[in-house]
Amino acid sequence: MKFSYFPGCTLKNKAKDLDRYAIRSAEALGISLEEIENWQCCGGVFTTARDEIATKLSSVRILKAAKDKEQDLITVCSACHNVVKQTNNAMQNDAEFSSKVNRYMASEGGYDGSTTVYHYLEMLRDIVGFDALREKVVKPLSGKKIAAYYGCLLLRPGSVMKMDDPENPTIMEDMIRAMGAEPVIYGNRNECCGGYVVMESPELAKKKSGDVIRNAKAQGADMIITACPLCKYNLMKNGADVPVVYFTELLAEALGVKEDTNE
Amino acid sequence: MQKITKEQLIERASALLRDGTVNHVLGWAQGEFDYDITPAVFSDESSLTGNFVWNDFCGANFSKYLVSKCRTLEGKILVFLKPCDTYSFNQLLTEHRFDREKVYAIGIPCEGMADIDKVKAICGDGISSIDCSGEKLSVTSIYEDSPISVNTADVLTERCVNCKSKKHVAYDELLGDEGDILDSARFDEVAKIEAMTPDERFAFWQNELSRCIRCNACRDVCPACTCEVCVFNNPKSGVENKAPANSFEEKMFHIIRAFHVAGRCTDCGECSRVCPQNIPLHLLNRKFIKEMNECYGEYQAGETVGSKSPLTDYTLEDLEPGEVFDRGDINA
Amino acid sequence: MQRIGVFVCWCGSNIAGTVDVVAVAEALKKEPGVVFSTDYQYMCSQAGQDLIVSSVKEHNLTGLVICSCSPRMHEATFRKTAQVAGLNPYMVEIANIREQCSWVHKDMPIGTEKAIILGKAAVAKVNLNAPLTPGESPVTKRALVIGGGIAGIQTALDIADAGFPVDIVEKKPTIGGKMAQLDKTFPTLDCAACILTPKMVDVAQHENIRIFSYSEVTDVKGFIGNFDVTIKKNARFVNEDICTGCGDCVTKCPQKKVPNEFNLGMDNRSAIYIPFAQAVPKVATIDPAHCTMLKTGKCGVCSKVCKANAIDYTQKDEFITERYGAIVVATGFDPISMDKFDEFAYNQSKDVITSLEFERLTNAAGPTAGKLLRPSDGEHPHKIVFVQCVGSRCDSCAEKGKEYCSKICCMYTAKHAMLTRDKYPDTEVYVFYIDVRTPGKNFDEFYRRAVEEYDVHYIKGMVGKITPEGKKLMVRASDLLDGKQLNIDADLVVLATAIEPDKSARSLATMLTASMDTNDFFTEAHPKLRPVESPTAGVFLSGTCQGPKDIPETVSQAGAAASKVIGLLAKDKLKGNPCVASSDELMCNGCSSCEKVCPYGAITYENKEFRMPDRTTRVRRVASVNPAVCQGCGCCTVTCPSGAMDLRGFMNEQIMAEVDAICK
Amino acid sequence: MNKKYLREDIIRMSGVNPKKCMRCGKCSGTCPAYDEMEYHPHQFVSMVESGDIEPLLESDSLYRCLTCFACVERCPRGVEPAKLIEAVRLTAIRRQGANRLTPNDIPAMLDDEIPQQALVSAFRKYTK
Amino acid sequence: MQVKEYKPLIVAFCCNWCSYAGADLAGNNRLNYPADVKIIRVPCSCRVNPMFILRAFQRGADGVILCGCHPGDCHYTSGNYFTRRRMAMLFSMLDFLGIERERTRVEWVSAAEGAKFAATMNDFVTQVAALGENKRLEDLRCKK
Repeated sequence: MKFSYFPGCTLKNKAKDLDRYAIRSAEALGISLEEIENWQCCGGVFTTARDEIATKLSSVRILKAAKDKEQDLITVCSACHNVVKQTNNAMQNDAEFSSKVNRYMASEGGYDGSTTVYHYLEMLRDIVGFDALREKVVKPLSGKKIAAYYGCLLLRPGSVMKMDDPENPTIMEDMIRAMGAEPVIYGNRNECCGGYVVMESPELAKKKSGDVIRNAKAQGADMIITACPLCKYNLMKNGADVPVVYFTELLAEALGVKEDTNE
Repeated sequence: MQKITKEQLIERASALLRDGTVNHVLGWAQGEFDYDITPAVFSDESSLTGNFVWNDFCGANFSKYLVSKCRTLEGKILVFLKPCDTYSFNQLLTEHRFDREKVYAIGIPCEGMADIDKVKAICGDGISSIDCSGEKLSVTSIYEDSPISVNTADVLTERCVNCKSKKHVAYDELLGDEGDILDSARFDEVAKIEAMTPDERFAFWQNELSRCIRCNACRDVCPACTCEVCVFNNPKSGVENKAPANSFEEKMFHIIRAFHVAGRCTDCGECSRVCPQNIPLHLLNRKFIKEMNECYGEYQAGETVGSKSPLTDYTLEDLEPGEVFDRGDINA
Repeated sequence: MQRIGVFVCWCGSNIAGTVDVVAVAEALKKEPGVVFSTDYQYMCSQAGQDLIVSSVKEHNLTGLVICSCSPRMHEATFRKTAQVAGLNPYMVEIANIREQCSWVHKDMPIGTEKAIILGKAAVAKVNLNAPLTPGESPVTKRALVIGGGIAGIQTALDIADAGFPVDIVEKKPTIGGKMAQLDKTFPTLDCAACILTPKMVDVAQHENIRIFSYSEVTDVKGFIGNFDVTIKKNARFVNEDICTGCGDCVTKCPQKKVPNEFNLGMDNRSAIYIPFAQAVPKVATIDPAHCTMLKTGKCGVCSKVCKANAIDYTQKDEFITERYGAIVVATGFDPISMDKFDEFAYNQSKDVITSLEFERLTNAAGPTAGKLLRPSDGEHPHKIVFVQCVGSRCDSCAEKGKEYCSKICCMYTAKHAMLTRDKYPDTEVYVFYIDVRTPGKNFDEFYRRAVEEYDVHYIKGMVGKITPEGKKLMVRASDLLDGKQLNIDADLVVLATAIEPDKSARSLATMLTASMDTNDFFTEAHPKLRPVESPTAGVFLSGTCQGPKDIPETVSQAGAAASKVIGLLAKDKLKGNPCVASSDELMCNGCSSCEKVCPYGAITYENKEFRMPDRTTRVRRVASVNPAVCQGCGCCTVTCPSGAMDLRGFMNEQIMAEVDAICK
Repeated sequence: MNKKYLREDIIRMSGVNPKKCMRCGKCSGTCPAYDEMEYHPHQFVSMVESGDIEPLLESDSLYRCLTCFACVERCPRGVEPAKLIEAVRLTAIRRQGANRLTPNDIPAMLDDEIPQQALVSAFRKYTK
Repeated sequence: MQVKEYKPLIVAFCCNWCSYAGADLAGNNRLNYPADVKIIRVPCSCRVNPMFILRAFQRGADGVILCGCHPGDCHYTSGNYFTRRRMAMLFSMLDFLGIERERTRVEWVSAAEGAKFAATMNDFVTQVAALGENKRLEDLRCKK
């Protein structure tokens, strides 16, 4: 099965692990991710202002590239996913916005919002299936107590992201179970790590990330997984004394495809 | 040219007659001319092979005939339904107008029907035969030595140009391929009239409706007009049939008719097809459909059986009649 | 042809001051059908009425037009007059030449001209009037109450006390409803069980009341005075008549791990159970989903221990059909599910509970025997946070919650807070509120006591997030008045959940053709003037099925519904409004359009045989209007495409004639 | 700028109807950046509603919102305060020379690990 | 020769429970409105068939106004909601045919709104009078 794949800027730089383990694991699951050609940055954040058009064009182009290949689109970075999905939603539901966008893009052909966007996790759940995943696991992570950290971008706004119940998500926990480990449910898993505000206010990030780590540990976690490079950065920088890893890395480990990619 | 052939239809109908699945076939029969097709009931194979036709002039929507035929014919009736006909079929079922058990419906694909007036406009009068079997229509005329070739697309009836659906919404059996619901431009003409000034609109309709001869063909063919007694035939209704004496009489007829079918009209276009005066009557129905879609949400009569039409429904937040006027162009 | 008499009233100078009444009488004489026309000073006086009666006799009149004040004033008077004169009362039409003519116009010629036109319209209508007789239907003197909570109990008792037999249908094994689960009641703090259970006993002992517990209504046919209702008695595998309620089976049942719904799953019960000690009827019920005997055929302990031999594993569901004159809906409410509100961590921690769960935790018959202990570890909580408005007052487009105020939460939260502080003074109690709504007798005083005497911390602001951490619940909330964000490490959090109508109400409404609002609360026939009646005649509303209510309101509404039922059942026959719709079967298409717009469910369809001109018969589906149910709005007449449906007293022809007379 | 025009502009840009707010404060009860803010989410809603926007435009609170959408998700009235804050922030930085962040500021903020994503996002949020 | 001042003919359909009572209240309070308005009582605004309105126009009415209970206050709970849809559709059809939209109106008048009734009628009569005689909808044979 083939999908268009959008890695995004950070996955080619500071978060190479997120990227390469995603591709490796997908292959092991029989899915081939075809990276979109000449992609541009998603935009980093989705500007909710309805009159911001130009800043969202690069996301529209990503969506259009997948549509031109008649493929569904898969993203893995939480931020990219949030931006691309929200942009797609605006293209589908905000007629004024989509007509303005299409006027900008007249020369390259329009886009109608028809691309289906999956986050890598959704691909695991909806396309591969967690039962099928369980069967492919060669190194069950038994005995590990893993806390899934969703952050804010994967789940919210719930009406747009539609990934899972924004207050009581289960998608990563189900994945953890499928990999043979025990998920740790903790309240702050969908609270913000501090995000990009770390640039201006490292104290805020410290406090927020600290809350997440403390809560996860208090509930018994000995490892935290995430889908977002910025979350990982904030957690690591702010005193995480348990490992914080990308979920794809853990997946690759369970699927037995981690070692051979060691560089 | 139709993708499915007459022979295929006859073969299937014959088979169903033979094995006793059905006792009658409601189909199209040859009239005086090739383009003059009439609905007919066939009850044996020989009459099928002799008279059954299927070509680019088989516009007639048989749904309405089921109301009377189910009452008068014994046994089960096979009916051929083009995609647009199936909407009327469902709508009549919604209104409990015939017994579904007595009907065997075969959905057939339709490539659009030709308008004989458009053919005549190209080929002139004196058409002696039309061959619909090729890519193009081949029209033989008594005034021309060789047949004239006409592009089907150029002579499609208005309703087929703006075809709303190639998808059947009801059938027991489907012959040929299923199509899709289309994105038609059927409301463009209505919007054009809406854009006129009231005086222009009045003049437009004055011109159109004053040609009405009250022949009642529109009513008689309309699959929504299946009343046991039509109000225009009922002396107690206060609007019983009268010859038109001036401009208002026929306007009243057409407003009342349009209102009576509002929310039930599937936009099959039969009214305009049969109007001998070529009055674009379907525009009145489309005006209601457009208005209801815009004010109360998209609704396609006949899409499902048992649906509630916008006029037998309401919400607490509906627009006031005044707001309906003032809502402006919501499409802008 | 009618013989119409016209009577023009002066109303002293009220009419005669601006309308030339003599000219009006004279002008109307020329109208078709009019054989007599006169004027008089006060037509409504005894002398005026006598004049009408004698004129009817003298001129052999068949119809009357009274040109006078508004029909809303004296239509009934003149109809009686007509009856005295031997005419059908519906052969009278009023031309309103006072309120709608002489009083609003100043100029005599103009007033006179308009009065004549109004008179002509009335004459035109009377020409087409036909005698109307109100339909009569018998009344079955038995009522059905659906739901056995406090609303149903009170309604049933009141009806039964008036001497009419009542059946209560309750889907649970016992009556009592939500009130039976409560601990204390606001604002008096008397114990719910102490005031409810005697009433339950009254119900059980009342000679006019039958209880169908563990039962549900599955079908309703008929109309006011004559509802045929099918009741399904679910098999409880215990013979109700024999069971003594001794409880031996309950004690001995080996399957004891069934979540106890009466305690909202906070403890367990056995597979054979009696919901609570004061249950009515006090008989055991076997839960087939958990009974080993019913599931595997092996066990039979209860049967062995039962001295009364009441256990019957072969019992089947039983269907009973009864006829009732009136139906009272008292289906009550449920707290909404907290699944979509997990920012409050209800699914993450046992120590986040709903208010109803809190009631059980403080109830002496509850899972902790009345000690307030944390469900997670059984420890005493020292810091409790109450959150109000959880799921209430939400935006309609929000995907969770209800748009309305649930009404009772402010008061019961105050009660919970106060009781907690009273019993456990070492406990800190916080209440987060948006508004505290206390309209009701002694309500605000009660709330103020909680604040002032019991030192409950009321904080204006909403809780945004609850994070379980270790043994604590970290509550993040805003304090809007102090402009602070608070972080409280609570031991227990109580959510004042919104309430919603019981889930069974929707299907019941369909059976009853009773209308509901978008929230599935039953709608009233009139929100102000007929608040305990459903628009469907003969169906009455009691308690929270109609909208959120507290106990006193529920009880008073229950009494009101009962009095309406008694009023109905006291009649031997029902006289309807004769101005009802009727369908001309020969013209009816059977298309169901009219049925869709009828707010009363008065229209049904039947397949009727018609004789055709060729002597064959044909069966056709046609509409038929039940005159006992139709209220005469006429909505169906306009929806009917063929014009088969018409409204007596306001027929198409009559209104057209009025239009013609006015526009002539 | 005219006060009324400013208010309308922000409402149009955000697509938020501040009138729907019932003043429950849940947005501020859930906001992770609350303590860093001078004006809190519920104040953004009520101050925009009353047209008192200038103080907001000048406040650093604009740059403390994490756009985590917690307020959007949890608002019982569907008001979406984060969108309103975003509109006010854009109104501020779209003014001449009002960019919050310039490339020159960046080196001081960097460390070896910081992901590109943080830079891109911050630029999006803090500059025109 | 006497030149007759143009007086529009207005037919007002009023529901029995709210608007007819509102008209009575206007009378009780002696609130003037033109005598050109003639009221026909119907049980509910939903009883008014579009045919009645067309018939009035056909017979020479210059304006037709339909008054009912306010939405939510219908004596029959839902009648006026159907009226609202039906009349919205009928009026927009008349407009589509080029008939002056000012000749038709729906107004919700409660039993307490006598003043509103009178004001509405004054306003409507002025509005229709400004249009002049109804020519577009009239059947000349029916006029004597």
